[in-house]
This record gives sequence, C-alpha cells and structure tokens, in this order.
Amino acid sequence: MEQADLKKSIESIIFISGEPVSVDKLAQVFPDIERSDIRNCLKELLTEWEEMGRGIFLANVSGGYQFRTAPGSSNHITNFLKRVKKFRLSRAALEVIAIIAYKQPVTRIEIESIRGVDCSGVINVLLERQIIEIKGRKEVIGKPFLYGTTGEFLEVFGLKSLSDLPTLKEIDEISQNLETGIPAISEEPSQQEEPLP
Amino acid sequence: MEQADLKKSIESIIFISGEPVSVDKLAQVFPDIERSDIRNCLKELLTEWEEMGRGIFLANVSGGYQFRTAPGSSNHITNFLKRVKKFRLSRAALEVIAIIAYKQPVTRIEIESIRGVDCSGVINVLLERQIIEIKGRKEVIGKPFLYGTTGEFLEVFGLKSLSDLPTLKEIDEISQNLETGIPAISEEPSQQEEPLP
Amino acid sequence: MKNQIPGAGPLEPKEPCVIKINLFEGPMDLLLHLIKKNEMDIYDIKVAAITDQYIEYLELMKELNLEVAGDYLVIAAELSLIKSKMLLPKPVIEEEEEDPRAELVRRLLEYQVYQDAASDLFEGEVLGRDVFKREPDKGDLSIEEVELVPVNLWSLIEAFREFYDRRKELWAEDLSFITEEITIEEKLEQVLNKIRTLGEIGFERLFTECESKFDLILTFLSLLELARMDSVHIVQESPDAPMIIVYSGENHFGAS
Repeated sequence: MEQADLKKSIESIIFISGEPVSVDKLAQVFPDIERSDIRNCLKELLTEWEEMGRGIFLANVSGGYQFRTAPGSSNHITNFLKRVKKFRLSRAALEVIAIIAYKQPVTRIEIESIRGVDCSGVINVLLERQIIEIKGRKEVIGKPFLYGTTGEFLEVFGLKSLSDLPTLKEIDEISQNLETGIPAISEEPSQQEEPLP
Repeated sequence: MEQADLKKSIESIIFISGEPVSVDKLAQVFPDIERSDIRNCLKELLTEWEEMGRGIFLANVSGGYQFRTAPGSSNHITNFLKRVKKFRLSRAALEVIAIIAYKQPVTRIEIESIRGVDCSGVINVLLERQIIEIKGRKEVIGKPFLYGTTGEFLEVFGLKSLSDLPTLKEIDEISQNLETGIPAISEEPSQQEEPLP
Repeated sequence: MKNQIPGAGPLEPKEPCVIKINLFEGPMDLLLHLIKKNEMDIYDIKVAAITDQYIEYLELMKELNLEVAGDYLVIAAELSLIKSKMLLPKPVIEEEEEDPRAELVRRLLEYQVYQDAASDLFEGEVLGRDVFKREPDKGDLSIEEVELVPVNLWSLIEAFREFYDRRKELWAEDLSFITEEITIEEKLEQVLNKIRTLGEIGFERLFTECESKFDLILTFLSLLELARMDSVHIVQESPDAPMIIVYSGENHFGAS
C-alpha cells in the first residue's frame, strides 16, 4: 500500500472510531504493514493536522490518536449542543482525581487522610463517570479497594499517558524544608513573631 | 467574527454533530451572522476539503453538511470495526457473567430464571471467549451443565482471585450511594437555587 | 470579619433547616485559606491565632445553621492540642524535639501539592469543555449489541444494580419508607432462618414478602450471599417450574 493511501485509511479509521485508536489496533487492521511505518504515518499526520489549523485536529491522548475540535470554538459548540458548559467537575472531584492520578493505586482512606474529609460520594461519582476505576484490593486488614485512573481520565485531560502528568512538587523536599525551616521552639517565641510596637 | 474563525467553528460543529447539519441550524448557532455568509463559508469548505484529499471529506447530503470517510478506505474500516466489536461485552453478557461469578456452579436454567430471558446465545459466546466454562453436570433431571468462571474471567476483570469480587455489602453500599444521587458535581451552593421570598 | 464568608449569601433567618454547603473543601482547605488570609508563613504558623479563627468560623457555621461535618471538629481538636503543646515550657533534655506543628504542616503542604495539581489539570484543554470528540456513528457500530459498555469491575457491579432495579419494579411498589434500620448481616440471618424453618421457599415468594425497595435489595443480596456460601441451594424440578430455594443444612454464616 502506498504511504499516502495508508495515511488516508488511518485518518478514516481514527475518524470513525471516536475513541482514541492505539498503534496496536492499527497494526491489527493493517497486518501487512510494519509498526514503524504506522508510527511514522501517525507522526506525519499529527504535524500535518497541526499545520493545517482547521476546526478539527489530531490529538495524541490516552495511548492513542483521536480527532478533536480545535480549542477556539468551544463556545459555539456548547451553543450548538444546546448545553451550558455541561462539563462540570467540582473542586472536590478535581482534588480527588489529582490525588488518585499521582498516588495510584490508592485507597479511599488514603485519599481522605490527605483531604481531611469524607470522599466516598465523590469517588462513586468518578467511578460512575469512569474517570477512575477499581484496580484491586490492598493487602491490609479489611482489604480495601485500590483506585486508579482510567483511559477516560487521560482522554478528558488530554494526556498521552500517566507519564505525561506534570511532575509533582516533591513532598520529601517539603520535609527537608520543615526541619530546617522551622526553628526549634525557643524560650522566647515572641521573637519570631511581629515585633511589639 | 473573522471569516477564518467562522469557518473553523463551522467545521468543529459539523464534526461534532455526526448527523448532517443544515444551514438553518448553523444560523441558530451564529445569530449575528448573515445566512449568505454561512452559505459562502460552506461552499468554500466543500472545495477546500475536496482539494485536501484527506481520509475525511465534507459532504453535502440530505439538506445538510456532514463529515464522512473518504471512499477508498472502506475495507480497512470494516476490518477495524470488526475488531472493535470483539473487545466489548454487552450488558446482557455482563449480567450473565455476574450471576455466574457469584452463584457458580450454576445451570443455564438457573441463570435464565433470574434474568427472565433466554441466555443460551450469551452463554455460548462467553464459552467461546473462555470467560466461563463447563464445570460439570448437576444431579437433577436432565443433568444440565454447570457453568463457572475461568482464569480468563479474572484476567478480563482484573481480579487476583474470586475472593477479590466485591462483597455483597460493598455492592449494597454502592447501590445505596447511587440511588440517593450524590450532588458532588454541582458547584453552586444549594441556597442559590431556592426561590426568593 | 464574621460576615465575610464567601458565597454564603443572605440567609433567611426563619429557616430552621440545616443546610449542607461546600464553602470549603474541608478543614484542610479552610486552614490553608486562613493561613493565606493572615499572610502567615506556612512553616511558621501562629497556632493560637489560627485556632481561634478556625473555631470562630465553625461557630459561625453553626449560627447559620450550616452543618459542621465531624471532619472539621477533628482538626479543631488537633489545633487545640498543638496550641497547648506550644504553650508548655520546653524540656531541656532532648535537643532535637520535633515542633508540635510539624505533622500538621506536613499534611497541609501535602494537601496543597494536590490542590495545585488539581488546578494544573484543569488548566489544560479539557475534553468536553475546551475540545470535543466525535461520538462514534451509531449506524457504523451497531453490529449486534444494543448497548455496549467497557469492561471493568465497576461495570459488573453496575450491571448488578440495574438488574435489581428492574426486578424491584416487578416485585414491589415503592410504598414504604425505611422504618427500621437493618444491616445486611441481620437480613441474611432473617432470610436464612426463614428458609431453614420452612425447609424450602419459592424464589418469587421470598421477594413478594418484601416491604420496600431497600428490603428487596437486602433480601436479594442475602440470597446471593447464602447461595455463594452454599447455605442454600436454588433448584428447579423442570425447566419451566418455578425456582425453589432449599435449605442445604449447613450454616456457614454462624462461623463468621
């Protein structure tokens, strides 16, 4: 098959799918074509679509490739879909997502001890929306569920993979700071506070 | 709005829709823009997409505009769609799996009397996919087969062992939570919704 | 300062009801807010001042008839404890004794890290807000299944739930509210006792006796659990005959 034809077919398939299409899936559809060739095509397609600057672009998300609308038109699209910014995640939900994303697999108790509040309601909503899923059980008393993020999570937040997550500020660094940063309590604590008038 | 922006937004909307989008609909989305301008945009878009010769093109069909896959790729697309189908389980299949998982070893008749419908088709598919297997025969009239889950089942559902299945208490908790409808996604404090006196 | 709770808005004084409100995402969020508002160094929190303001805030919430979650009270107690420790004269024996605030600061910082990460996540192009994907053509994909769902453990539970809901409508009108609190363990014993006493019972009869949806769910869960434990067997005499639940003579439930 010609390179140009392959590219066109790949585009068609990604378009039809709606969901992100992985290289693996494409390799199954084109058994006679080297994976490296498929990869090259995809790389070229990414660039081409970016350069074309149309209302649609090709995104590399959640371990696959997906056509999406260009960011600029979101107002008109919500207008068209007759909905008012349907996408709403509460701050609570976002916090829980962030904790799960970075600490996965993680139990509900662990999430709650960071946030300081009960999170079961939020967790159930996120499960239902398939942004998180149950990954297994922790081998401790009570065998609590371990939660992790899904492909849907990567898709929603436009990430290629979990390694695409921005790096977190290191907690170790914080402890370091604490030890050096907090002066031992002195006999005269008032010194560290505002000077008396 | 700039002509270029309008074109991009129209593309996004047609892409999102799936169904053919009429000029009337577009006019509703862009109330400040003349119909003639919208028509011009669409005309230009038709030509542009034809000239680009990608795997997707803009088609003017049944009184509207719709993105479609280019004709050349149809074989690959059907090939791709077949594979999508293979990786999904229907809800019926999931119900049968659930019943078998918790009640195993179980006969077809027992499964059917719980679900209230014929399950032989689903059972055959699951047997074929080796998610369930025949564990033996029940010592009752007719000696029906007894079904149980396989190692493949554990793998597909990410379980270490059958004891990893959610306990009924856990299912119950989740059910309760879902039924009460958790307001976690809402951002507005509830009072704002109360009518003014 | 008391009236400056963001988003609280005017409240009708005659409303006696308790309103649950998410002004803050919990005690940690409130604490961080207070620290920022007072322009304090997070590594050097003035515990006395913060504790007073924190408790003042909780009092206000109570005054406004807002529900104060227990989680807030736990942190209030911790703060008070730290405050009192700070006031104690420091024993000279141990040189490197940890600051009583250290643990709280560590938790606050950790929480802040995830709060920041959450807002970072939301800054990017979010699907369904900034960018949109195309739903797959139903015509193209409807090859055989009416409804397709991805496979994961959650879907399995979900399938179960919908299955209950469907049966529930067949067996019981949702007539009654829950008048008594009953646990699954208690229900399980009840169901087991009933079957043991009768020796056997028709599947449908077991459920037509249910008084509420809640009861129905519990009964069904109990039955599944009993079947799983082999305490009961579910049998039929012929393919068309009704299902019968038979006591198996073993009580595995008593063991746990």
